Amino acid sequence: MSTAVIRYIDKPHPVTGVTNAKLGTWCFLASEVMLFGALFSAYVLLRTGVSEWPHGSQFLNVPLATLNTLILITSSVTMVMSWASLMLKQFGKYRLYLAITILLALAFLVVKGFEYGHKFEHHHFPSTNTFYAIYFTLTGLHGLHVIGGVVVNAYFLFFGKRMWETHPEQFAGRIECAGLYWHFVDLVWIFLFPVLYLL
Amino acid sequence: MNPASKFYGWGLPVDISTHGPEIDRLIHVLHVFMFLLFAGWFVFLVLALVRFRKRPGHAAVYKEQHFKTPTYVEVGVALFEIVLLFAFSIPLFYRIRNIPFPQQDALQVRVVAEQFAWNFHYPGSDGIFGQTKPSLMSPSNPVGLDRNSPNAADDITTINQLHVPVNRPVSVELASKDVIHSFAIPVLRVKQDVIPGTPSRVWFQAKQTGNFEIACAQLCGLGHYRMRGFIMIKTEDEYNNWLAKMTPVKPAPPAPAVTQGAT
Amino acid sequence: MDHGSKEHIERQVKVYISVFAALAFLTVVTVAVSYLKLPFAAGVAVALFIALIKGSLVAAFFMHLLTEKQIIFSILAVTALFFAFLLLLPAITSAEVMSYVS
Amino acid sequence: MKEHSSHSHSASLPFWRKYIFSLDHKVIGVQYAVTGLLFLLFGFTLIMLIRWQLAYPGQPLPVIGHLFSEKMMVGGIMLPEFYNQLGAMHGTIMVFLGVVPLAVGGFGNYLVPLQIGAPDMAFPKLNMMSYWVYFMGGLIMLASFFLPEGAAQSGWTSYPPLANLASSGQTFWLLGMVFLITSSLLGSVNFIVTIAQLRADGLSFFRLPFFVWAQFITSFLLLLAFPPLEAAGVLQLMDRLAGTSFFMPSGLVVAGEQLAVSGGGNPVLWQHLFWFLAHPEVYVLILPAMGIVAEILACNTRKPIYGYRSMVYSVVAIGFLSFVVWAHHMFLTGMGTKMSGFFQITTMMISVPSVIILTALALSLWGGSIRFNTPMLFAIAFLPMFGIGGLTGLPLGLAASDVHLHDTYYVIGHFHYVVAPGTIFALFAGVYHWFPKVTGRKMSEVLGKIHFFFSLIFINGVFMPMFLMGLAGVSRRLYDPTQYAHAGSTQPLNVFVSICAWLLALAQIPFVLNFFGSLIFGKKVDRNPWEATTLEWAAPSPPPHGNFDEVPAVYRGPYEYSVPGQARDFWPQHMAKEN
Repeated sequence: MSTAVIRYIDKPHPVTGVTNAKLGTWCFLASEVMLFGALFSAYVLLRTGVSEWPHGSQFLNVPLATLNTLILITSSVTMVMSWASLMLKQFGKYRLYLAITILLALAFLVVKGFEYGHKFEHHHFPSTNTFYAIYFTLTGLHGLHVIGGVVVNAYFLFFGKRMWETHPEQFAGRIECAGLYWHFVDLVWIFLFPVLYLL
Repeated sequence: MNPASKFYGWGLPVDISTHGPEIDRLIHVLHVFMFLLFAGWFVFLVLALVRFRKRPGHAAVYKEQHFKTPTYVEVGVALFEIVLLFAFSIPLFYRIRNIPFPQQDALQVRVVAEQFAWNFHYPGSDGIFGQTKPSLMSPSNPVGLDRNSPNAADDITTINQLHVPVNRPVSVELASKDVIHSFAIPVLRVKQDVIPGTPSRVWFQAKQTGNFEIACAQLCGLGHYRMRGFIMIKTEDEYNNWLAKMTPVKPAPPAPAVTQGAT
Repeated sequence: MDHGSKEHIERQVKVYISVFAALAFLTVVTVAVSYLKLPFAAGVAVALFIALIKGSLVAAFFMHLLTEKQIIFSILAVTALFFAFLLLLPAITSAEVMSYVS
Repeated sequence: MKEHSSHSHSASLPFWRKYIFSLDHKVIGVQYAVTGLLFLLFGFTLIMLIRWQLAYPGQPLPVIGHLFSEKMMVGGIMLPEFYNQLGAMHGTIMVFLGVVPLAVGGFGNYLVPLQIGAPDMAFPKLNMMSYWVYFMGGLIMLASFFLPEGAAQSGWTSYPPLANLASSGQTFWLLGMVFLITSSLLGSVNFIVTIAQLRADGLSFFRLPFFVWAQFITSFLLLLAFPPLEAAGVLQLMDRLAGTSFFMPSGLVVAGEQLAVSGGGNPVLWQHLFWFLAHPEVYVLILPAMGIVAEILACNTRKPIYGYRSMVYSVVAIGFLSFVVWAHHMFLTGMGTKMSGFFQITTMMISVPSVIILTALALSLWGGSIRFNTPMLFAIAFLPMFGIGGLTGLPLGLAASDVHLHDTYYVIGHFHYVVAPGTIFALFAGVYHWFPKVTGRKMSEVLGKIHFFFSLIFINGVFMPMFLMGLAGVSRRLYDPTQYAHAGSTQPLNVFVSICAWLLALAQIPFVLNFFGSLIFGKKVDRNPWEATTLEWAAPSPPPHGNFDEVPAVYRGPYEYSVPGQARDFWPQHMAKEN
């Protein structure tokens, strides 16, 4: 049954030059752009629709968010380093970088948790006003994406070895795709940070 | 109370507004166009089906045939659409949206829609609306009029009954208390969504007296189907009499509800 | 296909480190600028401009967009176009408000 | 982790892996199609109940009326709550659980890999997941009927603030939608990658069957238009569950009480986000149908379809333009004249490629040798029916005439002509056409023709009078139209429509009998009963795992019928030499 093989799982397509997984990941990211784009657009619409809008830094903790930005940027670097290590056939280093990425992601979530906790202590909830509503929705949705990234990366960290041994090329492709997703999560934050905290 | 049903039938209801004939003309032109296009096209379809049915001695033609006529028809349709757009619809919609006369010549009325009634608020003889506040809204004061505010003393409110003079422009400001409604008067070719938080405006001028229906055109809840109001188009004298009768002498109890505005 | 070669990757790693430094620097800059209390429009412009640079760096280097294939660009171009359509939405609504006010 | 190895020992897979949690695109396609058909039937049944209330408002529903709970019907008389639930769920189920899963999930899944000569979709596991996520979404929607206050009742459009204030059925609706959207997104990624990467050797983009093109563009629409609705769904969920005010302006007074929300939101925001999806969604409904019709017309006229390239360009143009027409659903929200002008222009622009496709399909008949079998009859009927649907869009797309027709029965007539005798007829055509491929048996022509002629008559009886009612200004979604004088005057039409609707329901019985009967008694056929050219007919009927006996390669365009000098009147894409 040679016909049953799905092509271009590990090798790129000769014309498009990409593997199935990579094309699929980019399509998925395109839809994510539209998801966050719609929310961003909703934010602009709500904000321009009222005369008064609080300055983010009055209500939100800018130093903590700056820290979180740095954490996420660092995790993006470790993610890409983890992929680069795979390309250099250094599986140990790959694991180390991936583990650091996951830890940084968790650190991001912990910091975010502190921020949320602080808000709740002061009785600031999504229902307080439109500013908090959009803040909690956007950061919450972004947080869910971070959690999703942690799950995916943890899966590759703990269950990746066998596939690396049998299908190294396909595995490196998957890490690249996981990386694309992770960088996208970072990219979203890069925009959320100034929009919510600094403007 | 029931408006004479001779105004309504299968198809466009009678039109009694000044801007309505233009809308009707557009609708008629469109339907004639649609009918002609469809009929021509349908004849072609039937012809093709009969002529090219499978039968002994007949075979399909592989070679792609180049037809000129469909291209002309398509270009014609596109041109006609351009005409419709720029000669009819866009300018007409512009006239409908923008009041084509000085604001002060028109009768000003506010409509405050709620589940499931139309409340009408007239500025009274001074022509200026008193203040309204959501906090004052109650069954006896459906628009939340603050009778103590300046200019409010002579304001008139009614429920489900809109009284307007004939042959005079009416400018209606629309607001909603709760959900989205749509203010529709079929005989006046008036329809405008009433969106809470976003006031909107619509105008009309009636050419004929009589009692007609106001409908809600946007699903607004369980009572959507009975959110019926009435527009009473009167002669100028009748209208002035009504106005005089309704105007509170002193800070008066709110206007009596003529129809039951079930909430 | 030299993208997979050892030398290429090792060179890339150096690039990643520089990009990281740039990102960290720009983060500090954007926070610093926010303390300057610029006029609102200028503040928005500067903050979004910096974010755009940072985003481009991430996309170009970490996501390898610099050396990506045509098909990916096509998909992203379509997405960018529709994203622009999405931004029509607030534009329309503010136009509505205008038309009512006037 | 090796998707491709699962096929080689598919024969040894247990039943539940082979037929329930299957990775095979054909099984998943059939699962989608059957679920979609069942939902279509269910959504259709809902409207049959509504038709009683509309024809005979306030009268008890005979025979089955008392079977409903007290919260739905009292003494057989429908309550407005239940009426609104039926209306909202009819729309939702028909669009999101019926037509799209059948057209894209069912036909797309089954046919796209076969037509491009691939063994399966690019991501079989994702494919299975998207079906089960859809299934979950469907279950949530169905479950909402059993909530104490019933299902969603704010229309399929779910406009806030009404939807924000509605009972818990609305929350289920939103959750269900999040599942359905996720499923569609997964599916569309899969389609795009499959079509971009897995085409057989020699199958260039301009040799693709038009159906594949339609699915390709449809996938992009799903991929990029659905996320804004997902965002809107999340925002409405936040409004309902976390007490935010995204769609709630300040100062709301509901039933005499000031609403305890922060306010500051905008109800029109929902409409923008909703229609940003929902207009492209219209094309998601219609493009696969056009694809099916193109396939069947070419096959049964025994000649190439006319203007294949211009059709492809048109379908691409539709894809782009469909993203900039959404606000023509919102002309009466108080939109400025400049903006409405813009959207009227784009709306007229998008009619051009639609007209081109329809014209090309009609011209394809010219010079053919037309076989009038059941799939062909449905496909031919699609043309004038969709034509009426398209033409009646004109008065709605022009803001000035829309002033009178907006939110009336005219709108209902218009989009039902597009979707019911349009898309659903095309889907019926597809079922009759590809049934032999899926089962190895043909459906009965006699029952098929009975099904067709009665459906065609009664469906026009249902929707044609709605234009008159719309012109009369009758609003949509009225529980009791006789409450209004202007709606009451059209009441005889309502009775007529209802009778036609019930007869239409009866006309579906031959289809159901035919469908199940043919599974057992249908005439056995071999792989190419219609003598068609595209690749799916090169595979055995039904195709095994992996689809083809040998990897197909493609040598020519999709519709090489009646080529001069050929012995037979069809020249399949995969045949290297003359046949």
